Amino acid sequence: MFSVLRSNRDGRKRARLFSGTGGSFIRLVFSLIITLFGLLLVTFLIGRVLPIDPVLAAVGDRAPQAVYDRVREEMGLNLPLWQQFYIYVSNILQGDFGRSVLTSRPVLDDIKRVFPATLELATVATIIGVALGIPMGVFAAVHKGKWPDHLVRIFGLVGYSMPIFWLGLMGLMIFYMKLGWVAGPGRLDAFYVDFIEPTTGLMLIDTLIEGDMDLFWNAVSHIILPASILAYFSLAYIARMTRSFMLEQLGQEYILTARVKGISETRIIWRHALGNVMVPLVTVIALSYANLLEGSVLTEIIFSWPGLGQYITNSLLKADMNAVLGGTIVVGAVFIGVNLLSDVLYRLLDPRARR
Amino acid sequence: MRKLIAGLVLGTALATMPLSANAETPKNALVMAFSIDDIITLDPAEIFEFSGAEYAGNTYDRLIGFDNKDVSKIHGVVAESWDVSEDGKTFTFKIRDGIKFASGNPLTAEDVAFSLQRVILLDQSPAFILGQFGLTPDNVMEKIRMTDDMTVVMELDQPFAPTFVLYCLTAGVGAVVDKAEVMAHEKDGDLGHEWLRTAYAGSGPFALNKWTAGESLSLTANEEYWDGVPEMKRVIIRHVAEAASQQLLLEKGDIDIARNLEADQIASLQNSDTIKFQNQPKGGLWYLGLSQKNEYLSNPKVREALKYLVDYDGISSTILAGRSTVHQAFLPDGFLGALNDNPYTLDVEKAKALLAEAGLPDGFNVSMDTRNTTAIMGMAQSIQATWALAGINLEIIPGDGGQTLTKYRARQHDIYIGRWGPDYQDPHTNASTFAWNPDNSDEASAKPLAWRNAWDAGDLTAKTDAAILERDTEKRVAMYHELQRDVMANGPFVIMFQETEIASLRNNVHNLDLGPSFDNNYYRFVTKD
Amino acid sequence: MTQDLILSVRNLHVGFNTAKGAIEAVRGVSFDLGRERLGIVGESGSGKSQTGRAILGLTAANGHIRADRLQFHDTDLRNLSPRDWRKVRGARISMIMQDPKYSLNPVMTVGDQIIEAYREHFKVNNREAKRRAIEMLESVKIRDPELVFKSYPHEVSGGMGQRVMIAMMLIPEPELIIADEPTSALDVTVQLQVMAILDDLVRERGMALIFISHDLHLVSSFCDRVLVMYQGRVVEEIAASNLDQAQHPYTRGLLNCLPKMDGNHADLPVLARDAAWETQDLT
Amino acid sequence: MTQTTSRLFKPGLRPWLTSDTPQSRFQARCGRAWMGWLKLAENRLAMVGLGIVLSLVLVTLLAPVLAPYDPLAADLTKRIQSPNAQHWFGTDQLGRDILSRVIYGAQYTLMVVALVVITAAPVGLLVGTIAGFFGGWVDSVLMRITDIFLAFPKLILALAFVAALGPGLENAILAIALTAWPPYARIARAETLTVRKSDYIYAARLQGVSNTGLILGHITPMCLSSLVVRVTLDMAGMILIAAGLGFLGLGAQPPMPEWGAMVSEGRQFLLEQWWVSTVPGIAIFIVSLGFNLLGDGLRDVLDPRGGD
Amino acid sequence: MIEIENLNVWFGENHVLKDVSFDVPLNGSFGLVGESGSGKSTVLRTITGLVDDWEGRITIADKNLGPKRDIAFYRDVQMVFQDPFGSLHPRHTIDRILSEPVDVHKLGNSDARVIEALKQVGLDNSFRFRYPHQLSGGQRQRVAIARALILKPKILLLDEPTSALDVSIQAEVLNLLSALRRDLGLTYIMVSHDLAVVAHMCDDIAIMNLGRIVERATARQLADGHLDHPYSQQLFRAAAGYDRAIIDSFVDWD
Repeated sequence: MFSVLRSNRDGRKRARLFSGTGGSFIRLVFSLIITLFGLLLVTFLIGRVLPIDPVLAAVGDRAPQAVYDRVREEMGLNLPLWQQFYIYVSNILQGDFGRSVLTSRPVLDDIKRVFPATLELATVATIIGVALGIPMGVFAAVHKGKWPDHLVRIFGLVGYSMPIFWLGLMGLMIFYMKLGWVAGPGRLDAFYVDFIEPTTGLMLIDTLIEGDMDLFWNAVSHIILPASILAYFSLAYIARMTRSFMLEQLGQEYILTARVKGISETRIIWRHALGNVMVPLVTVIALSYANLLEGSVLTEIIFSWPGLGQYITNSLLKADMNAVLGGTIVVGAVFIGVNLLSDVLYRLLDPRARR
Repeated sequence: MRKLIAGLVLGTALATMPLSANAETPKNALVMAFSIDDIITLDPAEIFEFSGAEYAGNTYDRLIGFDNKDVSKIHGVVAESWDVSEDGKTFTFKIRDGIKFASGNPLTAEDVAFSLQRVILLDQSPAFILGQFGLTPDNVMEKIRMTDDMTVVMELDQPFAPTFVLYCLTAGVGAVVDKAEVMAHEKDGDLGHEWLRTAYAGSGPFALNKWTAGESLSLTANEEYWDGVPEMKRVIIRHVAEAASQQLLLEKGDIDIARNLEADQIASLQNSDTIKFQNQPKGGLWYLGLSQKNEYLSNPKVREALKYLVDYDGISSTILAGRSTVHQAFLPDGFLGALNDNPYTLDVEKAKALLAEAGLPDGFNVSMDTRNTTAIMGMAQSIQATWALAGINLEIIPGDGGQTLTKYRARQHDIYIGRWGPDYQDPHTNASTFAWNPDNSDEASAKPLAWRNAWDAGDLTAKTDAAILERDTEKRVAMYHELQRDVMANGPFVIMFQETEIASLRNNVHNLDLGPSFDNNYYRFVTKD
Repeated sequence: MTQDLILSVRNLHVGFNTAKGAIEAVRGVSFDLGRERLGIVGESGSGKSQTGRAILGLTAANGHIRADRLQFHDTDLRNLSPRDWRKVRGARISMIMQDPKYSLNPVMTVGDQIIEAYREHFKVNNREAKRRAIEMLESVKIRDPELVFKSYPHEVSGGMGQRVMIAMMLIPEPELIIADEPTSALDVTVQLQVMAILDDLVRERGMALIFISHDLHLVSSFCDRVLVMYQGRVVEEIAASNLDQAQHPYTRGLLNCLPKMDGNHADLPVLARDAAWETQDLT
Repeated sequence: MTQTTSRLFKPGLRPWLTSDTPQSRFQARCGRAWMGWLKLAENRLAMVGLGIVLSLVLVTLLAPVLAPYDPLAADLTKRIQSPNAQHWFGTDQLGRDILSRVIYGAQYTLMVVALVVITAAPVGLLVGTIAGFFGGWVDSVLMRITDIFLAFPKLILALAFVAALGPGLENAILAIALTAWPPYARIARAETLTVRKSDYIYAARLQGVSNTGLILGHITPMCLSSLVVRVTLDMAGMILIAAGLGFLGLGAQPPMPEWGAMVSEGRQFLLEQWWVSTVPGIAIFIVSLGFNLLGDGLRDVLDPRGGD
Repeated sequence: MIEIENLNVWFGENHVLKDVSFDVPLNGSFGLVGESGSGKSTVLRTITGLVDDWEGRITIADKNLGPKRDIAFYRDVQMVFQDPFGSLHPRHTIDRILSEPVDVHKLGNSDARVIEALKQVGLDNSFRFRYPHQLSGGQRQRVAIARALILKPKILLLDEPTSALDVSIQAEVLNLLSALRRDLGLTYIMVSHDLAVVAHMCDDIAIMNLGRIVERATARQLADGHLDHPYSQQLFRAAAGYDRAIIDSFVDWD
């Protein structure tokens, strides 16, 4: 009988290489790069299989064949696919996202213009959603099974179940047209469109920088309706998740501990339970924020909001592939960034996740 | 927590407070909602889009113009007068004195020659309009030249009908750019093209203030305009894609003019006491293109039957209410030689008989590529319904503009429902696409609509070529009449309607000047109470 | 031992409405408590924990309490308003829960949680509260109280966590402590150390203690008096020192079925349950 | 008669269902389902939801009987009539009866829901459980792919897909499925991670159960409940995305009476002739609400933790 | 039957088992005692192949174990877990739980085997189609034992099999385990934190602390309190119950 001594020391060393803080950071960056690259590749391929002629977008329907052929060559569409992709990726690595066919400008400039619009809308919507959603969720959880719970549930479900374009148009008709509480489509009254030189691109901040309170309030009155309508959706989601997290936390032992200590129910709910609810909730909020940051195409169309969603959609429908690729990379990066941010927040809120 | 409550209170306050200021646009500014996301360039040598052309029409002066009320009245704009040589091949233009560019530079013959040469040299989409006269990048420098400070000469390769030449010069390619300004921005010998795509160098009644693609376009009045300073000091055009949003803005008074309201919206606003409408027949034609590659559609009896299967009056009075008139010839009303008789009406029995003659008494299946706009979808669905009466099963394939067009140009459609807009005001513009197809092979270099529908136009091609050389206007008219009748009877086109543009205006807005083409809608005469 | 009566319970019933119908977890429990250490022993489901919770009015929302008498000093614990309960809980009656891993709030520092317990009942400023908290941490024999004060619950061991729990529950100086299986999540030596700390503190401050456990052995060595519960009822009440003379077959069965370190591998005596135990009154 | 059947039914079936000592696998399964049903039945809102969903199925099946008119019959002389005795919900821009179109449209809504569920859910489940179970590079690769799809703007991905395949309801459904699976993969993976380390999986492994057996027989059932709940809750979203694609003209093809397309077509009349767009909008709303209520109820039954 | 020599185990950076060696004869019963974190459960997990990073020698029935356990290994070695609530699949009926190993090993005749296994652990046939949640803790642990037995293994690894049970139930389960060893000639390794339980069940005992075996003793030695290592002595004293005087002498071992 022979006896084999098993040794796995090498494997252990390998494992150690990736186990440290540095290792996990490298892994994170690596996976980010892979994700972005994959995003790029998929988008690129989509662009090539799309049955829309990108040359047509550039030259128009009535251009003579000679012009068409020349532009096609200029756009590099006669090269093999891999070569086009290679050129595209190496350009991006040099910070060149190419030029949009539709706007005749560098894609990066376009994105710098449209992204703040989306960012502003998504941020305001998320703020409203969080400010209302969390208290509603808490309220529902505390009164589980009673009418306030049902009320919040129904309110949330209505938000979940409403076609946004219908809600948007109805909202405009009621609050803008009939009641006149808010301003109409657009980020500012049409007349003001070129009054503001974009510094940050965020209308609410730019108007304040210019110190023009009239314009600021104008911007507020324009953003409030689309943001509220978007917020309704994230609110419904946040309230619902808050409720279920809250119920979970309220059943925990430490809540009993707090009650034993004689602490008021208000403090137990808002300090003890909510403190713990915020931990998983951060991820939920981040996710809904990230989704809003992709740009809500339909809301943007209805409210003439020149945002990222509309930009990418239009570009896609007109086969403006540089713009679509650039926009997608931005959306992907934002998505990943927001997830990272939620990770950081998670660590801040949950001492157990800290090192 | 306290912050949260504060936020809540603020949120509620904001949500309920009437924030919107009293909606009223300033008296000396014109605010307009318009679907302008088709603008991809501001260089007049490249512009070939509807709203882009409208921009150029308001910001650049052209060599020649015509009267919006009566297209046959041609007059000089930048050209004060012109002479045509005996052999009809040389045009001499006398340039108007006293025109100034926005840069302050005076407009001279040098700018005019440069502008025309530039169109040919840049060779962008609209360049063919001048190219028809035998101008190429190689010969243009000698064929178009200035003879003195105020005179430009243009030599043609054939004795074209003068009206043809002059109408071509009323198009966007006739716009005069500021040579000094443009050349100051030249890069790599591009004649300033890259720069001018997003900038301005003209002398028109308005100057570009700012263009934000897909968002807004704003213009300021040229305070030194030679032909009368506009009353509107600013014109702001906001891109509003959704027609319902345009309507809301207009009703609310946040804009003065809405340009893209749909027929039903207009109908619902007919009784409004704050809004009025201005109609202008346009050159655009709605038509069905029937691919001759399709075995059923290549049958002349079938083509004829289909022409009896459209509810012309129904559509034009409902889906396109006020936005079209029935028109079945390929030259729109208002064009030289346009034919205005409309022989076809909805006649299911006749169509059935024709189908039976064609050996298809039970109809057939066919598909139609349809752009997904309200108007086109509406028409398509009505056509679908009437064709079904004759047993023809029409499948609608909806798609975005880019998509349907790509298919159409690649001759992969059965039927394409589309709109054709003339490029310039001469009848040749439509004749050369509906009735002209020198090479019907897939590899052809010229791809007019006849080619797209794989229709061998036969001797019509030669007849079309002959018509532009006919210098006797009356004879020329007769030639076009014949071409139109021929295409109407045999062509692969079911031409249905001529477009009418309707602008919706607030009551206090007057004198918007809408022309027959998309590049002669002028803002310069607009006044507001 | 029961010279001054602190708590008097008569005929306590605790019931729950569940999806499967009504359940009576506690069925007519009665006892009196002075300044002593009373053990409540029973197997899982015997109603021992529910008895402890009922005294603090912490029965779950779907439950209801009924008792002929539930008197804490001069306070009738039946039908107290939430406001009045808050004056009783923590300040006068407190409870130590089973597992510090779950019963401490994971996102608040240990110090904050102790301070919170103190300041809820004493109007003192933060600095004073902190001083008291550190003092309290010292008195539960935590070596580096400043460090533990700033720690989060997951950063301290199970034994340490339970000491924190004791400090937190004792800081407002309640008169009665209910310890519900306070050591069953701990290793045996740590368990004894924690109990020693609790023992010392309760003695020093003259508090009464109800010690709830499933471990008959442990309870009898720790408490003065033991209540043995079975199926929601008290089947035997006995002085801890007399445990070996327990009369009730259930108590005897429980004692017998414990494995012993006597090197004997023979089968253990098995508890033979008698349906009569569930209804029989305590004699 | 009902009385007799119910009397027959009650003593016969109920004890059989609620028996603590079932005699066969079938009885055990039925008993379990019965308990779940009882719990669901307690939730009145969930019952409303179930009622709506069942009505949808019923309307789909009975459309030809229920609809008063041919949903495709256009008549330009009758266009955009307000609700009246002949046309309860009015007529649309081509003079078609809106009630009939809404009734016939139910089947497309049902189709969207059913097809997305049978495509996206299994894919997500498989990817998630495999990634979570094997961990290591398998997990990395699968999760990167999932991330790519998650990071993609959803509507854009769907749009691109529809644009590539051509507009139409089937392609729209495929596109929605394509964007819907990554969250399911995430959920299944998270669930797998918590389950993977549990003793019963370890125990099964010690019985010699293969990896495939573990994933399919042991892990999948544990992921199923949270997935079912999530899918039910998502159904409303799917209907709305399908409607959104319809709004952009890339969903159902005319003259198909798909609700989203109907809302979209009618939106230009929304300000004056509200019913054209609002009636199908309400239909979408009610059905979404039904699925949401049902999903909420199922969550309580299947997923006692209530969390996500 | 079981020989373990110089077993070392790492969890990442943590060296959790240090030179653990012991052997168990055929039909023997070996106990591992220690507090949480002593590494006692890790020994069992390493034997069953759940731990990757180990070195040393494990020999079972004269066969050296390599990195992977083949399916035949599980015919010989089975395990009973601590928590009967966690070790039974909540969505499977008892029938499925018991018949699965029969099916996996293609033993056939699963109905008879399931009924027999249930009988062996003292459960009647009425339990067969219930779900785990319909059973009490003791009944569940019996099912878990039946599952371990259904493959007729030679070795049973017991990971705190009674620590989650009430003492009266514990007695029943311990009696059952003793009887099974006697009747089926099984070999046991039992892990527990309870000195009394191990002393009752096992012939040989090892006391573990911080990944090491600090002392080996027989059941007799344990009963007499003949322990040398101060750690084992402390453990022994603690097991005697609460005695205020002794506690102050306790030392922290970590």
